[in-house]
Amino acid sequence: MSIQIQLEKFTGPLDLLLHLIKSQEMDIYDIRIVEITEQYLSIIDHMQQLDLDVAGEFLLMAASLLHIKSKMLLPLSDEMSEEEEDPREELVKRLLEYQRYKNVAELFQQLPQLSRDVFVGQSGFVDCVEEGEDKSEVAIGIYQLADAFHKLIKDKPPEIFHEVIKEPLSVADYVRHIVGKLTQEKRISFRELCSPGEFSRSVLIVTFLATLELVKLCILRVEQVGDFSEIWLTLDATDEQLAQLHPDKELLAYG
Amino acid sequence: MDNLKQLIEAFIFASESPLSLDRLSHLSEQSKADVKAVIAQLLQQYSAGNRGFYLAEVAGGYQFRTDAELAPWLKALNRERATRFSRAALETLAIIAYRQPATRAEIEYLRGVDSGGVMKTLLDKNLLRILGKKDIPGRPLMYGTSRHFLEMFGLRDLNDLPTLKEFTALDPELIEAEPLDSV
Amino acid sequence: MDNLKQLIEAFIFASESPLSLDRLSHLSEQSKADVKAVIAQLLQQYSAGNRGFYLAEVAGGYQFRTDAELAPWLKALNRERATRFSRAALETLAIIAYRQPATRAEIEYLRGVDSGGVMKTLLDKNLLRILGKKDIPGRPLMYGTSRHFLEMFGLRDLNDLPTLKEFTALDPELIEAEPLDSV
Repeated sequence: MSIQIQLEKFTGPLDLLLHLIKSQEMDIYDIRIVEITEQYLSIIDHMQQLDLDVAGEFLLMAASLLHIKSKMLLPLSDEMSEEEEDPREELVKRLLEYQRYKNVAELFQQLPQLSRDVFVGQSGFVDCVEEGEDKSEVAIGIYQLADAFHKLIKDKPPEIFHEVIKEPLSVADYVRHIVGKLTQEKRISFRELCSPGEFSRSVLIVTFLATLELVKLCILRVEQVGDFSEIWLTLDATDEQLAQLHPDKELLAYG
Repeated sequence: MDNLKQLIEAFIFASESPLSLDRLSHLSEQSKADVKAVIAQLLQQYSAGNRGFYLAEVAGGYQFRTDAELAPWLKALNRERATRFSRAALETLAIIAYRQPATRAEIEYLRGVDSGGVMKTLLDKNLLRILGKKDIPGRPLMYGTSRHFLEMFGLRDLNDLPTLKEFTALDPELIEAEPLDSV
Repeated sequence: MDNLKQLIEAFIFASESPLSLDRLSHLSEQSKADVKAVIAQLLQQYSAGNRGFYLAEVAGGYQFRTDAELAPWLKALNRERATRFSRAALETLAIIAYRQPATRAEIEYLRGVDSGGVMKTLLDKNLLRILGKKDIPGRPLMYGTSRHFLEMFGLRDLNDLPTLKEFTALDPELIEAEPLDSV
């Protein structure tokens, strides 16, 4: 038989096998496996000699055929022969099933197809098109949803949302913190309160704001002896005043 | 409604896709029985005499369509190109149409060949749809045909698919037991 | 051509725009006089009796049109297309489905355009819901999909949505990198 077979003409290895079976006028239920394997392999070989890409599926089928062939050649053990399966059985089932769908595919090809054989009226000229309608409408399903999302993120660099990460800092907390510290130590320097090496910039800012807040509430006294000298903080409030101090986030109006 | 027949005819004519009885009844605010009677009249009216188009029952609804025999003439009209189906695409459609819900592994086992690309094309053309995930390990996606598939091939519903001769479905256990990667 | 009337009727029906006498004569390969006689018959036929649509002479050609008096009814047809979405609505819904809880800023970052209007429409259609406020400066609203969304897409829960990995597995280019036997 002619080797001039183009693999591209076949939709897959099953399609090629069916062609070989048909052209050899074999009974699909009783495939001459040695013969068909040889032919199949020679076609694949030929393709490879021509340096053509043979798809993995065709090679996979070649391996399956060889496997079946070797099983067929093994002498049947006497006890098992009754129960043992025909090594071809699964392949035959697949071929039969595939053949049915191949026939349906041909039938589909012959059915009158929309926009090829059959046309519908154009609804564009109905006298009632709504104004401002989005014309690029799409039918929607799970696939369309996944597809739309995939297309959107494919074009975008990954995740650069300008999200502001909120640190767990609040001016109110620092007001309490400073008052607590001053209750213990009576007097501390502003530098000590802020010791910049240890705190992040946002901590410094919140500490500063809290200090200003306490000054505004007339609870804190700030003293400085001369320009650029140490700033000293002392509490200037009665215990009663301190007890009433309930710094509230909303009230202080800082985030 | 004075003239229900006129209205139903206009609805079907003006709609982009086939209109079901339910939908027509809802749109016309008339009982399904009344609408059905009118449709029967229309079906008869359009089948009598050589008309340029007829009232077709398709995809669970009604739609005016031209006769397939006029296709050679109508192709000359400047219209969008018809979808051309490759054999691979038709095979894949055939398998999914008859076996839905079908997983990709089932389709590839039956076809003996990778089908991801073909399936994507069919999904893009809205002929397939994803039906959800199958309740088996790995939860693979399940695929089925869409309404547009019925419209494309002029089928009323899936029962309208031609019955397969000597169709004995492959043992589903075989498919489960022999996924592609182990063949 | 045996039945010119049938053919002319089909041409006018299937054409996107009005067809002139010249064009119809050319398409049907018949003389203008013959085509004109047939059109006269069709005009008469469609004007007699209450039809849902009629043959209109418009823009130098012929076209089937619905009666203007039916417009109030037919408007409902356009409004009711429940399963059709604009590209903008689909994109927005997709982002929220996959990204929820999502803020408007995130959606607009991905789409690159203002999405307030689309989001309002989706909220009105009960496909989205507000999940609360995000704990970041400005406390923007967070959006998610609704139960109605799940029903509409036939999903049991959000896990039923295909993951992006599953989705891209259909892409032929990715498949080539991973031959079938190694999957």
